Amino acid sequence: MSHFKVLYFASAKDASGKESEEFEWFEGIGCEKLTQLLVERHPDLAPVLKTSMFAVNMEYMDQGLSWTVQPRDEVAVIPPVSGG
Amino acid sequence: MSHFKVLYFASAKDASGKESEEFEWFEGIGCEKLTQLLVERHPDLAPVLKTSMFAVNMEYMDQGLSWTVQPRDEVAVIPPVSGG
Amino acid sequence: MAMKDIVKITADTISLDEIAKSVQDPKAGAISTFSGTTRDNFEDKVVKTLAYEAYIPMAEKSMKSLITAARSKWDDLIHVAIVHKIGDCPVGETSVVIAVSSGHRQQGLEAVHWLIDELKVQVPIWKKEVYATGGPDGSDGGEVWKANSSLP
Amino acid sequence: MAMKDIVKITADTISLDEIAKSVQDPKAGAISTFSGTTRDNFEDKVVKTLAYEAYIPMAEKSMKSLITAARSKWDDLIHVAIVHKIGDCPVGETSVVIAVSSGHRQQGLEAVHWLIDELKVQVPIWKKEVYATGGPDGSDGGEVWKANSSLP
Repeated sequence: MSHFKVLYFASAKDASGKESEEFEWFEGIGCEKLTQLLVERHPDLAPVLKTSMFAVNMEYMDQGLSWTVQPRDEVAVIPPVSGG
Repeated sequence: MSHFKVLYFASAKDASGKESEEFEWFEGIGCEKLTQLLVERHPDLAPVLKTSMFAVNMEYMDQGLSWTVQPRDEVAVIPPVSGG
Repeated sequence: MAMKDIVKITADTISLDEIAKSVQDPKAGAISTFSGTTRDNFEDKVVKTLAYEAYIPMAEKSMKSLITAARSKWDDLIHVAIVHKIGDCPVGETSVVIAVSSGHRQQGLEAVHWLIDELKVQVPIWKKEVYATGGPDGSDGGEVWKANSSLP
Repeated sequence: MAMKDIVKITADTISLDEIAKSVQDPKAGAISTFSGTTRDNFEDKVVKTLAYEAYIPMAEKSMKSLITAARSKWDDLIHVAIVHKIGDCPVGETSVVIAVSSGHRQQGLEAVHWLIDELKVQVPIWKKEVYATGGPDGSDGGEVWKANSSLP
């Protein structure tokens, strides 16, 4: 069975209580479906996801475009950045 | 008898062969008269003065305005600067 | 001439001197740098320390892309270094250094300004402010993840 | 808070590290610097060394005026330092350093850029380039007083 990995940073890590975890992969996980899967598992992530971006394999995903998660992808929840 | 001092820098120092010297002061030494006095004493200064500014007591003098040297003033010949 | 693109994310103390030296070059007429340092206050609160975390491989990739983009905007850049600290960063300590050597000053100064602006918008690094407790400002401590303004 | 205006003209080697440290402050979130260094070439000639001379008291006065003017343009500046070397400055050595600490980055970066631009136009310091003889470029040595462009 295929999986994909999700990484949590900053407030997303606090809300999920984890740095990373595996999810079961299936066909057609886009932005909306991914959000739904994450909130089902971690309800506290809901407000964090409202202001976060997704990165897939270290590339930011545009929320307006259609994209889907592939097996073994590394997905990251990127809350608003504050480096510098 | 009153005097004023003239300082030479960079190409003006090379042209005059001096770092500084005294001139006899008299009434009415403005930009034009000063240029004439300097070139009389050091003909090689003529081309240098065409591109230089005067500073009097460490203030740049505007070539368009009327100003005159006062006794004991420190006048400097300032060729185009190249600090940095 | 080999041009160096230096990016590093490190838990060690970072040294402006060392990073500025890493971009020195006999062809360079200018070295421009920016250092971000931890301030002792945010609005009315006393900041005790900052802690940074990063999505390290993506942050390094993102910093490399910024350097590539800068080189396409400014052709006079020689070496470029971006170094960011993670972990604790007490007041007065340096959290980020950008250093650029260039033939002449104009492009190096512009590139440093652009690189720090873009780093703050794009690079996946996060800062948590930890506030002092019981200070004269009456704050009750606590900590908060910051967000950089998206305005320049 | 006492704000420091540091100006110095010196025959000693100048250190970016030392000057950047002199503008550190717990209220500063940013330190921006510019260093001018001697390049090994000018057009097709090989530069052996530069020599700087200054009208020292007027140059120091002029640098202080520039800092005062910068403070009136940018109110976020904390400490400002301008240090210029005189005498010989071989290839790779630093001839000038400007360092500014500020609460936030924007104003410090702008002020450093403005200060070096204005220094090059206003401050009575002169540079003589001494060229190498018998180099592969066929130059016959010699030396020349430079003039900074009045263009930005």
